[in-house]
Amino acid sequence: MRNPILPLVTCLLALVSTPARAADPIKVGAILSVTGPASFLGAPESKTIQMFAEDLNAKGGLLGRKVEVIVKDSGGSPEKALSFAKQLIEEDKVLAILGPSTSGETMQIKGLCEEQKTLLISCAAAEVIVNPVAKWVFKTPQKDSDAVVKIFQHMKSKGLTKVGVLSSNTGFGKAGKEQLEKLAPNFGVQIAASEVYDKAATDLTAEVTKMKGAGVQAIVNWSIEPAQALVIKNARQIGLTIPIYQSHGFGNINYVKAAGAAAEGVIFPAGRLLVADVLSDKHPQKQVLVAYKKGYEARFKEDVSTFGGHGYDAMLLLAEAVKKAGSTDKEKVRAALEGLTGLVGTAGVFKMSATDHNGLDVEAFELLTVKDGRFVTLAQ
Amino acid sequence: MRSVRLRQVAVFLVLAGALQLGAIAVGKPFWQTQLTMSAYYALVAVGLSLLMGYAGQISLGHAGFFAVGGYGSALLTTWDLSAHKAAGVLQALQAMGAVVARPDPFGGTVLTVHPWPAAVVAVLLAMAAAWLVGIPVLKLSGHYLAMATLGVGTIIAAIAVGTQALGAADGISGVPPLPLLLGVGVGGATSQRVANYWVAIGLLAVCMILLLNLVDSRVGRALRAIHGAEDAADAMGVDTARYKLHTFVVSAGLAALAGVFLTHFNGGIGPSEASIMKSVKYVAMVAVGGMGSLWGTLGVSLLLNFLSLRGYFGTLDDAVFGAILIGIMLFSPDGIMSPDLRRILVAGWRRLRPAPASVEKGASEEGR
Amino acid sequence: MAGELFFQYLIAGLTYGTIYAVVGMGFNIIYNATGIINFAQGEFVMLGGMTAVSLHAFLPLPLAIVVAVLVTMVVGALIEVTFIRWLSRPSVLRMIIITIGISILIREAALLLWGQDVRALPYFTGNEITSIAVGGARISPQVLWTLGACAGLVVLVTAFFRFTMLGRQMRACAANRVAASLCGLPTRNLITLSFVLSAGMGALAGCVVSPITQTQYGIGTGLAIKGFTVAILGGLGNSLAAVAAGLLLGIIESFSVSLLPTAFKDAVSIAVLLAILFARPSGLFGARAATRP
Amino acid sequence: MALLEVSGVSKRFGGVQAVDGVGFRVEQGMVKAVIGPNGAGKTTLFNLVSGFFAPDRGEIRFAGDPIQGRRPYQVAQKGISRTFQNIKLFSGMTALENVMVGRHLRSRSGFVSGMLRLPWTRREEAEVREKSRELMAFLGVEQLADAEATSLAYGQQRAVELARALCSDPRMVLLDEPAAGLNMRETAELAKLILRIRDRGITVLLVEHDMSLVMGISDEVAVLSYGQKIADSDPRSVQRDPQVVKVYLGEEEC
Repeated sequence: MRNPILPLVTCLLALVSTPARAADPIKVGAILSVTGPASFLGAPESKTIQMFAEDLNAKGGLLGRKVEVIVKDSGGSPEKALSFAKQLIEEDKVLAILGPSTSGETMQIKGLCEEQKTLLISCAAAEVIVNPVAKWVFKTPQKDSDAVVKIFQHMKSKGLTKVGVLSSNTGFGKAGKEQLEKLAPNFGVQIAASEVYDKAATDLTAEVTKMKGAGVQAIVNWSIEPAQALVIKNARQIGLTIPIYQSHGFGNINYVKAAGAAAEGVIFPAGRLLVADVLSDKHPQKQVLVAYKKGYEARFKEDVSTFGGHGYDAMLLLAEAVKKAGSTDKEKVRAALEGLTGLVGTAGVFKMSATDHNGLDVEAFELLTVKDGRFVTLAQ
Repeated sequence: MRSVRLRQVAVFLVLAGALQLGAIAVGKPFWQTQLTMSAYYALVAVGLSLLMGYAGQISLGHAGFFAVGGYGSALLTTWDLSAHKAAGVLQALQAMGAVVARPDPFGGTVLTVHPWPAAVVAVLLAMAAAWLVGIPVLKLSGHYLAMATLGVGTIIAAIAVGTQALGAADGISGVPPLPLLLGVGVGGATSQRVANYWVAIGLLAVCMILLLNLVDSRVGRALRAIHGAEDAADAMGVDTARYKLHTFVVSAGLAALAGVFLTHFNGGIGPSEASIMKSVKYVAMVAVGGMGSLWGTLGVSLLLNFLSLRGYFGTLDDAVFGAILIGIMLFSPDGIMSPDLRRILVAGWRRLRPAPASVEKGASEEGR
Repeated sequence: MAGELFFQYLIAGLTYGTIYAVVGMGFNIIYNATGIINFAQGEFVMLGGMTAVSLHAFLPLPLAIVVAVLVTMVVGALIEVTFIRWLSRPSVLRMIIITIGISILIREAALLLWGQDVRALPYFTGNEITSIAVGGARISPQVLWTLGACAGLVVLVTAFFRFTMLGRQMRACAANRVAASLCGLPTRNLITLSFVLSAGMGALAGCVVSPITQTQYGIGTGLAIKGFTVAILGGLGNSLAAVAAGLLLGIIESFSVSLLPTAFKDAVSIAVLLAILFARPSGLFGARAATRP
Repeated sequence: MALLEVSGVSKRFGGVQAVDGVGFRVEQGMVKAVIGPNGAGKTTLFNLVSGFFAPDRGEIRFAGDPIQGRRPYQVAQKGISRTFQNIKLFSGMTALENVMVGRHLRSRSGFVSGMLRLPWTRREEAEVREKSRELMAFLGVEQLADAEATSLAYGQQRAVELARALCSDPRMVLLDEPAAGLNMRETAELAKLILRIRDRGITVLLVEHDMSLVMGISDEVAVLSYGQKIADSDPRSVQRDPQVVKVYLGEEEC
């Protein structure tokens, strides 16, 4: 048996020799999937949060103290998210954790944040994050149920009753599918076919063919991943001309570019960020949206997306809560956050309460469509 | 030979203790959490090292068996059976204590399977799956075996992501702790961080003793014979198919055991635990640790998992892993435990300190 | 199932199938020359697509594709020279691990270079919604480009190996490297050439399928797994068999969607193909190099 | 009743009829040799008996029960062990460990008892180790016990492989060209060794080219040519058999 101890020692010694961290600014943790399968969510969120923090510090920070954001890249894996959450809470003693980007990761660390009494402001959309309400857990993206209501209202007005549902096999897709199946009867809508497709699919012709076979009058494609553009292209390519509804996960101009001409006429509910410059001046969100859009696009040379907006709202909610509480005591900041109303964010006007840790309602949504490759508000 | 093995395990335990005290001394007691998680992942790698290093069979689907163990115990300990409380069999199980009522995080009471029977069922389920799959799979060799195990891993991953009862993409959360003795439970409670660290290190040490004994026993010799010259082993009366199958089942069992404990420690499990990339990482750690070396694999997987879970490499985590993979495989094909790498380390170390004018002793070991 | 729907599923299956087939062929070319299973094969497809999209910003489409293929070929050669050339008698497992490491490094480099956004080449003819009727089913012309390109590649590769001098030399090197070098064949360069050829093929496939599948830095891994599946199930080393196995895999996947929930598409197709593998361990059409160690 | 009965055994590989209707008997305690020019089908016959190939036709009985078509490990369980033409020692293991694997059939500790190292397992291990050392001593190579098996000299590896074959206390041992590569002195020693093996009550079936070895120690000699048996009797009469001389024309140095 060769003597194994020498390399084992070298491995374990390497662990001990890492630097300690300084600790006077307000520390805020952020767990985002900057790389990996959900990088299109985490990357814009991370850039936005860091931009927000730098602007905040330039204006004197919070309560006179600098804000230090510690961003951890979970790569979309729940076990890393959990490990980072424990580090941020126990070691870095962060005031709050922003993110994670995906619902799956949020569900994994939700229990820990409750137990450790640490604020969690998630950028993931699934309704189950805040329903049933957990004391310390909030989320910035709009409610899936509101998006579904917006879509079904429009369908009802167009007399569409037989619908096909396609959703991606992610937390976002699963949450949307559940809400669609739950609320369909309320609007007299019958879901004739429902399929879950792989988030990394390379072609979905077979799936849309199944929809065509079911003779549906419209398709709802609930996904936040790039693969959703395939559904739109493939549907048009096999000759389906029925209306296609997307979810608020379509809020990234790259998806319109990916779907190209097929995206014309697609209808989807979204925050007003994507049509900021077209909004009327007296709209409450106009000023915030335009400022964020200009700042982001100037700084990062890439189009703004609603996903980045979720990061913006998370920082905004935290900053306002700390200002209102006038202290960095966790319990006070939490109570302040829960009491925030009339706060204008990119996803809508937040009205938090003890029973609603999302604070957005149907009004946060606007039905948008795509015309000549650009987002425009749908003329009702 | 037996004393050598016990001495090694004792040294490992002392090292683990030193690491823990070192962490606390440096003001980082929290490292124990990541070390605990890494210890459970190391258990999977060590089990795989038995299969790959000794029986010479590759498996690209071991994350699948980890997931069967994890999901099995997670499902059984969170599935609320109170709906069919009246069923006779349920009452019997409840009487035996196999099914218990416990408070759920939102104030209600839930009737679920007790974590221990759930753990036993989950591990047995994984071993049964390995048995069923192993019989046809192990007739194949080389690339075909890699493909078949990759296929099995893909199927398990697709089921984990696709099944509504397993929480689809969100996985299962809210898994209760696995109760051990004197109130200690395998779970995320920060108060029990030290206890959990020693539970993980203890489990790893016990499995190492068992595996080291096995490797040095009749069965171990038969496995190494199969790896050395399979048809000669056959002629010596070794039923090679049965031994390969049993090793496959044992290593799958160890992976499932790790899945059960880590799922309780994390309080949940997600479909990413069953992904192919995870299986690939386990295989890589075995190769980097040295194909036939259980200790090498243990050391490497502890270190790599710890660094990845601590997020030291930030967004470059995968890139660093890829670089380490290539580096070790190019320069030291037998992994870090190979004699030539040790010769380089020893030579380097000797050059550092002012060596007495002793003549350089010719290294007697031959590379394998 | 109505005739028209059947045909639609069939065409969808063929589209998936050709993508898998081309990646599978890439596996075989390198395997034939070196006995190595190159897990970085999927990355060549990704590199081809991504480079072509970047070049298309200032080059006309056909030129962008050609240059992208050449660039990927150079990358293939560089990889072989830096990582693989100087290894003496590498074991199967060691090679699999090294190629896995290479695929991870290429993927991370692509992330740093191009970011995480999704990009795609424009459709070669028409745009996203143009579709033509073929036997009752409506498909995008891009599917025909893909089928045509893949068929062309198959013919080119088979002809290259059978009729050209270089092709025969590579086959000799694959059959017995020592004997080939004894006959004065430059075996080292032939192996590099196999990487170059395989990289070029992957890149061309990447460009042709980019409008259909969209290209992102991470698509390589998924394609590599499908390509590996196809190469093994066709019979390792047998390129024509890989094409047949690829089409079969695509069709099984497509029709499994029509019967079962899509979520289990991969599970069903792998289960069916594992059943075949257990029945015929040397692959559907028998591995050409059954004696390959 | 003969210990080994081979009757009407045939085996074809594609176009080549390697073994064609061969039959012979080996009595308990006998040294039987099978000789013939290269390609006569000797090794194929050997592999048929030891279970590596299944015969197309014909029957092989060992101590009365049929063993044709059985897996090699099942044939070994019946009490037949063998050596290989090109030595097949286990790489990565010491010589002693190689021989101990030979003892596999005579020991029974499994996965669980191996892991737990139960008392009886430890006793069995000691017994296996002792028996293996004793056999290595019998072959005069006990000082090589802890050396890496595959890095030993050629002759030493042959001895270790033979020790391994004997370690399962077989009733019959199949020796596949044991004298290959040995010089005159080593062959003479090998002859004495084979006789000592027979004196331990082990029947020996030998495939060999070296006439001096075969004729000296064999009780019976069977001669194969192009897969067919052309002679099968005591060494003296086989040497004078006109057919055998024709097959070996000019090679025989009396």
